[in-house]
Amino acid sequence: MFEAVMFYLFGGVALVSAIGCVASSNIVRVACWLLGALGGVAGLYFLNFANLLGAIQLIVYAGGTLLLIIFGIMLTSKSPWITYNPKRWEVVTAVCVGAALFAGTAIATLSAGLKPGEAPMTANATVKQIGTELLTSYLVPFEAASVLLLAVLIGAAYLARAEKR
Amino acid sequence: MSLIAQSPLFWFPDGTSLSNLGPMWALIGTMVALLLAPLAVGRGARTASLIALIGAVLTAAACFWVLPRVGEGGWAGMAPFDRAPMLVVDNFSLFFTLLLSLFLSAIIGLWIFGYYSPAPHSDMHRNAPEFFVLLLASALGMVIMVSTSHVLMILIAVELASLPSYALAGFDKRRRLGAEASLKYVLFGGITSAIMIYGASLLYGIYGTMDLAVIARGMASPDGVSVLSTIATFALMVGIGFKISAVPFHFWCPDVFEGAAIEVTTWLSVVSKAAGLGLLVRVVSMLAQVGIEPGYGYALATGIGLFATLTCTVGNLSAFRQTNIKRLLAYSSIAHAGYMLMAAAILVQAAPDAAHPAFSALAAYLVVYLFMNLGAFGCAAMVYWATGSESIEGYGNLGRRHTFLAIAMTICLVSLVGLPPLGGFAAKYWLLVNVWDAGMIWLVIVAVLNTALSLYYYVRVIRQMWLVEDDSPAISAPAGGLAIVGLCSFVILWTGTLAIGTLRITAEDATKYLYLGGAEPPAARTAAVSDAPPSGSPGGFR
Amino acid sequence: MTHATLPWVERSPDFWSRIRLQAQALLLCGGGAMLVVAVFGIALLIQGRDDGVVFWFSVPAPIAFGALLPLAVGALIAGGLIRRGWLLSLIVGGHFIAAGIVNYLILEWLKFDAYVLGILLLLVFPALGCATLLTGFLAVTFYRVFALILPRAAPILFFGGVAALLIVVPWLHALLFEFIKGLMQSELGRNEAVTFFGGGLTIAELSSISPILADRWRFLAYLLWPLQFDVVRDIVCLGGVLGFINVIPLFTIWWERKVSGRIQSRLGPMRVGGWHGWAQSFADGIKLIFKEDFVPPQGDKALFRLAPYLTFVPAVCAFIALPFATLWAFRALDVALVFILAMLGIEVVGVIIAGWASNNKWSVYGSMREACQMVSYEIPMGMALLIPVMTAGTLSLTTIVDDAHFGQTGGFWTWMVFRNPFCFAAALVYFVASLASCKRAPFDLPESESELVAGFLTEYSGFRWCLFFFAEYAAMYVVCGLCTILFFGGWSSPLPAAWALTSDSLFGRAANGVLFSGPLWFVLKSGLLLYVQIWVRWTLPRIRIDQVLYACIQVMLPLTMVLLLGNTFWILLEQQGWGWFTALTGIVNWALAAFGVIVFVVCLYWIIHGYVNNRRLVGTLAIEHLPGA
Amino acid sequence: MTIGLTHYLILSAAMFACGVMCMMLKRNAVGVLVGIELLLNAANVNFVAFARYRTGAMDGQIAAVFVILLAAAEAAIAIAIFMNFYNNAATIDVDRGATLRG
Repeated sequence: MFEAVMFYLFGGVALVSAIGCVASSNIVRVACWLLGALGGVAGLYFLNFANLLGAIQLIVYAGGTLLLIIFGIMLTSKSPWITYNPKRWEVVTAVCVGAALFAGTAIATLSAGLKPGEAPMTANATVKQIGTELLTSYLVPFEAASVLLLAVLIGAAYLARAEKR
Repeated sequence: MSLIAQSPLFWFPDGTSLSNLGPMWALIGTMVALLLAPLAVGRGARTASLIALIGAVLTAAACFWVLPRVGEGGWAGMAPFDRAPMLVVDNFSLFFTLLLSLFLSAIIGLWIFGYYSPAPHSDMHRNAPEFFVLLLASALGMVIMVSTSHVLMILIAVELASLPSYALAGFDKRRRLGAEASLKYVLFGGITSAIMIYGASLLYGIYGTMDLAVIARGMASPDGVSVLSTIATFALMVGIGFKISAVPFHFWCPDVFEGAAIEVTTWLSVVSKAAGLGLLVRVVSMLAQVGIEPGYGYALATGIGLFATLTCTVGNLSAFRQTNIKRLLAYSSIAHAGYMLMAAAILVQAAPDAAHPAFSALAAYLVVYLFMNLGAFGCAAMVYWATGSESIEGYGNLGRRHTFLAIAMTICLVSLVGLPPLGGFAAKYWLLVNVWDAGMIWLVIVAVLNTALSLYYYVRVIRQMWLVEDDSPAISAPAGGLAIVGLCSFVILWTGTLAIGTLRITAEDATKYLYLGGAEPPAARTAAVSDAPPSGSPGGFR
Repeated sequence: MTHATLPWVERSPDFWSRIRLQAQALLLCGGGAMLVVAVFGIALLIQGRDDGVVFWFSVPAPIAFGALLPLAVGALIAGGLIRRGWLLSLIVGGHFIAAGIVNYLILEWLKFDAYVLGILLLLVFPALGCATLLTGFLAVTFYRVFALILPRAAPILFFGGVAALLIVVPWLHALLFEFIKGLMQSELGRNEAVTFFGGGLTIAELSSISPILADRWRFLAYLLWPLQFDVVRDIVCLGGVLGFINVIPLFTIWWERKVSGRIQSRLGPMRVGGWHGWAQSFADGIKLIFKEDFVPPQGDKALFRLAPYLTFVPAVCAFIALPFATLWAFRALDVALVFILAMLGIEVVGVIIAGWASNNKWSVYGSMREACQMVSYEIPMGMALLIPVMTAGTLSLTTIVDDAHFGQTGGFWTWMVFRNPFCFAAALVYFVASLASCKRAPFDLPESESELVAGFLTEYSGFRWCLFFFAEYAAMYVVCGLCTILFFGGWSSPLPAAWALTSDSLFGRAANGVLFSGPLWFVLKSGLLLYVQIWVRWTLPRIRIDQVLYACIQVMLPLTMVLLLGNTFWILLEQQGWGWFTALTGIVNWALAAFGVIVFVVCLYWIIHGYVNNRRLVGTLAIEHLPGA
Repeated sequence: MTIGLTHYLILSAAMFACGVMCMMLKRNAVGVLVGIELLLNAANVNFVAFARYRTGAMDGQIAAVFVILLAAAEAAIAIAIFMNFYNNAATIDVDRGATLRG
């Protein structure tokens, strides 16, 4: 019961914010809506026994990536209003494609008849469990990701660095 | 080491596993050296290029060093405890790694010759350490792409190959074209990789694992395939299609090729496709090996075949009206991706045993394609260094202005068409024979028609070089660059004539033992595994 | 400002005495009526249960009254006896009808005992109302006496109340909620969920635990009954958190102004409220609420309105995971540390949006600086916090303090800051980084008044401005609290917990709760760190933005990396259990602890010395005849 | 009222559709990036829900951690590239990036 309420609350926040992202024409507002979507999804993580993931979502996604996006918006706009109102045919096309995608995926999901597994998760994944997994089974992806981050750090720092002309 | 081993919650790979990853260590070590060298000896471009070149050569050497350790019919992997291997080192992956590292050396060579050419230095030359780190990072991503069978690793590898490439495409910060190319590249890449990740999440949910071998077994089981899993597979293929620039995920390709610096373009034109195809072949062959349901297999084969048809036809038709040589070669590379996709199409219906001739046909095609493209782009690069022009007009009467360059370019272009007696013909012939044998005759017809189509635009360049009167002055080219394109032309001629057999044997060797998830780990690994405690045992860590 | 805008200035004393008389009459009548009802309730209690009477009083009577009232008023208006009151009567009548329906639902749906409801309706609420109204009557009547007493008593009442709350509320919490939790876990509570919100105890079961609850005092069972639901506990705790967040800025702003005044050889606020201007923040708050609510016409109005909440809400949310004592946490998350850091990170989004939506050049500069600064300083801050986390091996804030093996309850020398040199350095690094992350001086670039005209706050006024300050001071408290928990022993006292009284009596537990651990210690330590933040702000000059970023990326980041690595090796060596290293650890531990004590004592000496010898303000501006000077 | 796997999958499908629509309707490159983030979040909801209901193992959560990491990396490089493009072309309108044609 509690879970249902929370699911509809967080899911609703995430979905409404996602629709807000689509519907708003001002890019700063799009970023604000994205914050709502990220928060809603983080709530869903907390609901799904993924506490650490929810906290990571908030700290990395909402506190880091989103900040970066807002930063990018501010640095790349000379006038404060970077709005774009799509033309009518664009809206119609996009809504049709979106509806088709949603309907397709939803129907496919329903028809696939995915049953819950034999041992669904019933308790919170502790930090220790996730850390252990990361340093054992997922050690290789962990290290590969660290190389990825290094490369991205260098690439982004180089590209964004002000050139002395 | 003993300190770490005392904590049972840590898994530390044994020495054998670690040494099997020699090529990757070489690449990572070179990256670190490149980053640390400026602290010691300053941000010199020469030092950086030297380090990078040594690293690339070491990577190639490491492949030869690892090869005997993998052994007959074996594979080695990075598999903690009893889990699925995250990285797989087999003949197939070593073959691709070797190709990549050789090509990497050639690219670094091109960079060096560009640095010493009379053309003005760009950002790429002024910021050599960053450039090479990004180049090596994308190389590492591609190496991982061809040596993994785990969906999560595939995602990370594709991103590791892509993200530095985005930065490389716009590396010259003062060129608007480069900035625009990287913008388009990052947007297309981001969208396709997001779709790919979504597909991966669905696959994980449906089959309960991210190990491709288990997913393949799941697909082979009764009722293993549903509409949802088809969507998921397709979404995963979108990301790979982006890497090999298959139509309709090819939009980035011409723009990026035109906008990026020519060294970067050459790099992307070959290795991005090679790594993508390597990944695709591994995925597809895993599906094939467990005996996928015939109807579904047929549908999948037809689907990939249709993509191949679309890709080579669109690529060839679009190439007709190009005036920029890089753009023309970009469309040519799209068309070639189409031909190579045909090999993937027949692999779905392959025999259960891994040594299907289509593997070796594809491997041989890739080898030849690598040299053809390197030669063609190398010639274009040298013309660009000398004249500053990338348009086909600039090739007027190249035969007089620099005969050697024109000959090499002609050989490469004719080989790209696929005419005998060059390597391009041999490779294409072998590929098409396999397609014919697999019973997909319509694909052969498509390929032949497309070859005829493609003749037109390649010949346009050749005509420009030899038959058009142009009184531009003679040009000079660096000797090293000429050596590279000369070598490429020689290899193309050689593989098309005397060395057809060698090419074939090499390719067959390379693809004979492919890790398909079914094999047991080699004895050495099993022993190492049994020593390690099982995962999740109650730990004494603090 | 003319007299026309302040009409009451022109009123005659006559008018005011008339108003006072009317107020007295109203309060007295209301209080009397309530008294009558309460007496009726007492009679009912003495006479015994009568469900019928209660039912009639609580359901049909209010509904009928609510329906008749508008009719009666309508009739009076139609008859020309009164002119207005139609709308008011509708509203009041609606309330009565709603009350009747709610009573019905309570009786039928929650299966409450009509008798108990009657006691509540006829005794408890009227008695409370009667007390309030009669107090009001007394206050109006003897207002001259109150005006004399209140300014002197109020600060004592206020601070004493806060301190008492911090002792009493945990106690109530511990006694009541733990009692109910015990019941829930016993045989009694093993039922299916009894209501929408879950819960396993019914009224009957609650009544059965004690003869007192079974009979006449059964309404106590009804008071206990809601405590079994987590929702109720959460609401109570949330109320506590919100109240605390309201108190912090009010107190800290006043404190900051006093401290800054003393540092600058002046007095600071002295007038409002009497004792050292203690009520200055209240007065400021009231002033701010009545200020003009300005929204820049060219800005993004919706985002401008949203931004203060985007800043305030995460600051409140950070308190969700911040424990004040072992059991005194809204949610004892296992990822509490990451959660709090995330909340501090999200707070910045509000600041950036505020600067952006103001459509003001200086505001955008301020918010850009904020973004730069936050994103940069989060890294050394997070890495410095990782060091105690590594040493303790957990992200849960309660465990870091309370764990038997690696916790910090064994006296001040076991506090994390004295564990090893790396932790000691990490505490300092963390403190500096936390200053930056709260945009406190010397890192207050986003709102630097002299260059950016208050930065992102330029266009804000009134209540929204107020919210930013609430958020800032709440965030200051949170970072100080984190520092306290991770480095300075959290809620444990400097004395080892092993010395605590073994007695399980109420007195023993109370003494242990106050002396050896408890929220009081936590608030005290955090307050001390808060004071250091204020001290630093009024001592150091503001540095430039490039210096800020240089300090982060080129100094603090490498430093934290070195510390992290060093701490790793220290822990690994400790795990080896080598004798010489254990001895070294002990020596380092004691040396650091001794150093800490010396620093503390020296500071204390300075304070006392200054207080004794330097009470008078110096210089030509000193005004010695002001009260309190 | 029991919440099951299907609820999460439908939600994620809806977020996926929203992300695709967002990418189609925005001309600002950052808008497209926001669409990508929505897609990745949809994928993450899938991962976490599958991990809870279907596999009961930690794999899904770990995959989600990696996806968050990939998203951050991609956003970092994308924003740098946008800024680079802006420095050259004074816009990040995707339609203005039409110098390369053919």
